[in-house]
Amino acid sequence: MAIIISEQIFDPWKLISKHQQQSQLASQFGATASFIGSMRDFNDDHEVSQMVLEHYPEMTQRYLEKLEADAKRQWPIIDCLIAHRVGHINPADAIVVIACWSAHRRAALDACNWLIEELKFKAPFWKKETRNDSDVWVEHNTSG
Amino acid sequence: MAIIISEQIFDPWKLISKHQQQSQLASQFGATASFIGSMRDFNDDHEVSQMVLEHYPEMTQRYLEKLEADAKRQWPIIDCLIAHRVGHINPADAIVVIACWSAHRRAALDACNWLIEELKFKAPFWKKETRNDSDVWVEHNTSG
Amino acid sequence: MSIQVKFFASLREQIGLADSIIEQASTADEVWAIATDNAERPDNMLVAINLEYAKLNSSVSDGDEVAFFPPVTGG
Amino acid sequence: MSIQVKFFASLREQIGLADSIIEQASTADEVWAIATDNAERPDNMLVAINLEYAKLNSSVSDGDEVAFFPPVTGG
Repeated sequence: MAIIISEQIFDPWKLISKHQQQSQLASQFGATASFIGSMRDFNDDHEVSQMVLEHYPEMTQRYLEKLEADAKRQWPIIDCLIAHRVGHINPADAIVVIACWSAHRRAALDACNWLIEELKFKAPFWKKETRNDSDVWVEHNTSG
Repeated sequence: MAIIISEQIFDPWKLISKHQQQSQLASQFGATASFIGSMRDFNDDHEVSQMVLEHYPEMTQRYLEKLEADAKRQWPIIDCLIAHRVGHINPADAIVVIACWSAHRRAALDACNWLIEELKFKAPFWKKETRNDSDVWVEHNTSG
Repeated sequence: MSIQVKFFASLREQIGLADSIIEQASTADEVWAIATDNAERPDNMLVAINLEYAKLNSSVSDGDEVAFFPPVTGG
Repeated sequence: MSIQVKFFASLREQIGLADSIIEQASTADEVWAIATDNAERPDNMLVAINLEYAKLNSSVSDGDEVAFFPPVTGG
């Protein structure tokens, strides 16, 4: 179980791969489900050239830990990784990474799905997009 | 859209990462959902030391292409990758990789979920496990 | 008339045959009967004609490829 | 009594204040009124007390940290 909050750009696939290697749980899990949210260069019909992600550091860490613990109570997951960028973000950068490992597929898939929904609607992060020359706070997430 | 059927071991994360780089769609997609099925060293309370995956080559290729086309009809996915191992497989090896890319999360998550269920119950692959010294055909997949 | 017949996995081992060619049949069920010398049909057996899932009573034509196999277990 | 107050994102910019300390309040709503000099409360504003989601009428105690922020948009 790990939480990573990073101001630096990361390669989501390397992050998951590295976590999996370090956990040394290979051959115990039969299923890995992951979700990666990344920055598009347009949103709601606006071009977006960059983005700043603000957060509430102490609460973020605590909230993501709570999400992992809640997921582990609801599904038999063996391991879980949540990573989130903060600070300055450019188009194509990964913003969020969620990965869940379990013996059988249903637990990993359902936990991953639940975690991204919970994170998007409750974890204290806020996006400010640069559209043309103006900076605009994103008012709400897309419903899906 | 790609189908990979491989007798060679592959690193699932590198496979997805490489496909994503080659597709040059970064900054168009905001969501990537993936599922990886890998070989455990036990199944139904038996230790499993290795496995052989047989398939029906011409039908497999065609069936997986049909799955990708069906997924693309049902959800607005931008890209999709399905990779599957055949032949001799060892514990901890990745067996199946599914990755879906879309603008928003729901399409990628739902398509990925649908694809793994369809693949498991309809694509013509068969597992034969080596349990202790005997080779046993797996009779059915787990329901989840 | 020529029909290519294939068997896979546990069914291939039970029948003791991977491939066969038969000369005459009107349905997949008849293909089975002729190719296997009337072996018992497993309850959960699956059938494909020309790489598409079909039924035992589906009709077959000259040049078709008919495959019989057990429930799939990939992924 | 001392209560640490924080504002985030668009709310921080509207209020023009990131942090504040107030000396007396019994509910989060009162913390808001005192810290913002009775600024209007946005309809969809969220409140956290000591890093946990709370309500505007939740009571606050000495040493608490009370945060106000708009709907979250991470992920």
